[in-house]
Amino acid sequence: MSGTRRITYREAVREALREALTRDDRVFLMGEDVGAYGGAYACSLGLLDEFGDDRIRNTPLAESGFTGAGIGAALGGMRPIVEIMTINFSLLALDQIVNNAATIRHMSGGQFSVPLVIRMATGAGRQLAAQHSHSLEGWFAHVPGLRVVAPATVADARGMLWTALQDPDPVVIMEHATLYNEEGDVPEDEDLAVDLDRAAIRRAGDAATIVTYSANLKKALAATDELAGEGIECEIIDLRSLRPLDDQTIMTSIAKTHRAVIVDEGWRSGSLAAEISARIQEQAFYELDAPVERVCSVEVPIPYPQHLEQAAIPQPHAIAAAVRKTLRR
Amino acid sequence: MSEADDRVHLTHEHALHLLREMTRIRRFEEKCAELYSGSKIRGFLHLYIGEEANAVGVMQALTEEDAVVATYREHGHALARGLPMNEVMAEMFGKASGSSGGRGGSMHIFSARHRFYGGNAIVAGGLPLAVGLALADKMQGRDRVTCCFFGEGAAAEGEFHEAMNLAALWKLPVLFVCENNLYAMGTALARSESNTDIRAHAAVFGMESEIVDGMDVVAVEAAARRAVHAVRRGEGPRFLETRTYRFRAHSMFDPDLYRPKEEVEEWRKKGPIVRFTDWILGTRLVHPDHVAALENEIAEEIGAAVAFAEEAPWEPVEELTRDVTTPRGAEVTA
Amino acid sequence: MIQFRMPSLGADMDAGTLVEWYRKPGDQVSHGDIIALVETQKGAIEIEVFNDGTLDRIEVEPGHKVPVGTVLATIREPGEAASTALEPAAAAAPAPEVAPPTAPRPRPTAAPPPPAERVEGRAKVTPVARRRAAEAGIDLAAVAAGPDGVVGLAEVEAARRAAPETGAPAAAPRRIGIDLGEMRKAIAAAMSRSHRDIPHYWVSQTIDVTPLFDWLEAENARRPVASRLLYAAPLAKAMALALKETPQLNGHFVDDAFVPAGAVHLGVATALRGGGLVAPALHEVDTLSLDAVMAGLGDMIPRARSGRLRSSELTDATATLSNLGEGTSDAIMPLIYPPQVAIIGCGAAALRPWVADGVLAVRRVITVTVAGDHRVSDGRSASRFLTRLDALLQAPEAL
Amino acid sequence: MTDADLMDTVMTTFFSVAPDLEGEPVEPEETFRKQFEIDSMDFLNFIIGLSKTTGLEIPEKDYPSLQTPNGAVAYLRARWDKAV
Repeated sequence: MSGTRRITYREAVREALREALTRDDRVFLMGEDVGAYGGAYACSLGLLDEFGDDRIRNTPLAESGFTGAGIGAALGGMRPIVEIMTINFSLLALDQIVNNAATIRHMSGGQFSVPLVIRMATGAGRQLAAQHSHSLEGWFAHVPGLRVVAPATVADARGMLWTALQDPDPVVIMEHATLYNEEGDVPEDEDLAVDLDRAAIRRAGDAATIVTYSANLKKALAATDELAGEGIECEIIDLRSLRPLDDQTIMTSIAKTHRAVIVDEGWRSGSLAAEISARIQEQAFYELDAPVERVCSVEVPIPYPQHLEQAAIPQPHAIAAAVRKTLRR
Repeated sequence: MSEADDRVHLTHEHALHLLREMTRIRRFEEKCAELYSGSKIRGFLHLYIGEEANAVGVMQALTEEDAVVATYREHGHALARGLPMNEVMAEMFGKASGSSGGRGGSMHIFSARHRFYGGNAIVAGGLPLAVGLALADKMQGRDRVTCCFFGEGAAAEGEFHEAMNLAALWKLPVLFVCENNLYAMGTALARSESNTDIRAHAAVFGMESEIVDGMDVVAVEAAARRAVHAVRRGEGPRFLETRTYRFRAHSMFDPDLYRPKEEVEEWRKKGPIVRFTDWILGTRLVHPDHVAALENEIAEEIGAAVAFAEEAPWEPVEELTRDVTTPRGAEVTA
Repeated sequence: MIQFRMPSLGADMDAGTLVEWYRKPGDQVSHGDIIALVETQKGAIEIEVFNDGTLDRIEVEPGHKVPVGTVLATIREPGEAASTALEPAAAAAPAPEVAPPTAPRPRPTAAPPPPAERVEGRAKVTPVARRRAAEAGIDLAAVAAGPDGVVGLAEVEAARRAAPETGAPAAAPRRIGIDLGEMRKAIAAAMSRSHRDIPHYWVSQTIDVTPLFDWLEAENARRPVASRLLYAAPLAKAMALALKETPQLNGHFVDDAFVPAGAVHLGVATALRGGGLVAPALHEVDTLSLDAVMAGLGDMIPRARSGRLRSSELTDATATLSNLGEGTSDAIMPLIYPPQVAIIGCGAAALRPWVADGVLAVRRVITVTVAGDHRVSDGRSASRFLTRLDALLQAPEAL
Repeated sequence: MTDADLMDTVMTTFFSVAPDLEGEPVEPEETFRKQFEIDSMDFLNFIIGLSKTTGLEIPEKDYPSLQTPNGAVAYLRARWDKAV
């Protein structure tokens, strides 16, 4: 490894887009205001001038229409990257994502693949209230035929896009909106591709396993700093891939720690956290020394006032408390 | 392409071809209805009987390079597009030798080698796909047309408007074919659309359009040739509304309570096969012996297709999760 | 990636139970490090690693019995990427210290714990605690619950540590690491095989060890207690030197061929109290000083008794010494431990009438018997070995 | 130091070199070798341990006096008295 450099998550996404557009002329970016505006989160700022409006393709406000067009273009030999402004808006495109992108390979008996990448911003924390702040990643992770990934680090944001574009099947990339301004190190290496098949252990420890993804990784790390002061060393697993889930890494860790805390910004009922908890029970029941704990969002549409919004979503102190609970302290 | 391609050359061979294609679809579906009653075919079965002239007419205007996106009522389109009847019948049975390996059934017939992109059972769900296929062609500078079939019920869906807008906005090579059979399942057009002139939707997006008698195969072919030709010239998308009627109920489960028997009878008299047969016999373009011979050939083909489907293997249940995602290391199909 | 497998620790071993990992994924390991404890028919064996690298992934968790050859863990070679994609940040985090594996067990003094608190007729026992208790033969009813009324792993482990002292009824009445019944089965299997497969011959010679004993007495008189020598030390050293010069007796018979050994790793047959026998190897005895041989024996034999041997000590022996020195038996006709090709048995060192220089005298003598493998050597080799051994024992100061 | 204290010293030392025997009944007049099946290595370690705990140098020629628990106690008592 030839050293690292420090950039923001947003710059990492932009660099990854630029790299993809440069390396493969079948790649194009399509979405609302990705052109002159530069993207709702400024991820594509400047790319219009570099690549032109054919490949930085601004769309009308028609999520289902342009997402479906992305699927069709993928079937037609292109490698489209569809940007959906927020996960809440993606619900308007769910028909195309669930009924077409995820099914065509199967319905056609394997004759057609859909090599499409869909990026969308998710999550709360910016006081954007109840139609711009939700964490519905679990819904997408429910659907066979899709691959769902969530880069939690700047390096993953930089590396995952290219890996996703190499996938012959549709990949949904979940970018938590609070991460775009985060700074982090990325390797100087030319090949930045990230392994999407395996979860990453972001911190090693043996007291308890914290399973999380996306922006909550940062909160989990803050919680473990607090716990380390009490002599509690936790292991943190960053899922990276929400579908498929890397069961092996989770179960191996639990065989060591015997305790699990799952941190998920989705609502508890029917959540990804529920799925992981069920798998732990199925695959590692005899390793458990405490009930599995979950730290999820409170079951309320995300409210506007900051104090209420923060109270609705996972926080480090709640994560630390859940860990202590598994340790019976 | 020359202007001459716009016109239908109704030679003896072509007339016989059109009749054969429509009759193949008709007899195939009649057999399907019988097999459905005998439990060989299950699930939903949406018959195209009465509407054969639309698929057959439009397909005459397309080349092998062009793409077709169809709906769940697509047996006729698949056969007219050239998919082997054996594979289509095996797909109806759900057998491994079916055109989609049996995974799709009646509503999801696909064929990569015929650029036949299904078989879409979400009303209007296929329109954005067609837009994307055309976008890929345009971005890669390929001279191809994507033809998208749907019913008039789709005009009430948001995706219809989104896709029409995108295609017009980006001047994409799409031919939208609205097969207006007057009923969205059991809802008459006037009960679902504030403006029953479907073609008016195309005008909103500045898209050229044409209405054609969907019970007249020659008229459909001629209109399709004009539209495809314009699309191929780079004039952007075209919209073709074919006025047609399905003789059978919406699906096998439908008691057909929503329309008067007299109306059905009235349309049956205008049926595309009977009408075309009368005409080509009357003009002596085709001899009655040819028609009889054609019926025999088709009966044989259908008999063989049923036998093929009967004998085709079931996919082993161990293969259940195949084709959900691409196996690692496999090539991308596109 | 190197696969670290359940080793075969002898001809008679077909499976082992992983008892404890001394290292965890991410830890650096070097050639010779002891990284795990495995329970076998010969007791608990400390398993060494033969590569340098980083422990990558543990495949077999403690408590599982697996066949020889099963991958126990994977070891990343230096420079190889982690399979679990450990991030730089995580890799750089200081790894918690591992408790030294040989630390003596604490001697609990606590009174027997109160029984587990029952909640609605059923104790709250965590799944892993229930599993561990079953494995250790601990009765959960006798395990004290924590302050929250739950029996977890911590409570079961505490009970397990306390069990031998408190005589808890369900605790297995056996010594740590050794199951003598199992060991007897292992010995039976190995010796049956030896007796069936190896065409043995035996050659004996009685050797005057009076000079050795005289020298030892004088030597020990001037040595402090802690550095005194036992008779076994010069005997082992002399055997090793003689074996070095008789390569046909030193090595292994594997796959229908004899593989002579470069070094002399002398297996030292060690009787266990209550029955049982194990013959761990003292490495390169021919190159060690007498003090080093003595120190090696002093370290190894108590470990053999307590069932804490290392894997290489069980597999490396190139020939075995079986010494009855402290009893009263005159001679032993031993059976070879496969795949070795020789074993040397020594009877008790006893005072006997002896003719030296034509004169009858009372001397301390031992009868040494070599059992050899006819597929590899003949009585002549054994005879040459015994002659050389005799000569070496006459000049103990030179050893 | 009473004989009971000395016996405690002797047996604690003995069991520290043969921990697997701890808890077994002790016959004060029987030799260590016979009742505990120890060998010369164990015995040497016992002498080394005794030397360490008591600070006494124990020559090899005295070993026969230390063969039984009572013998060891008497030996230590004699050496102790001499030292005082």
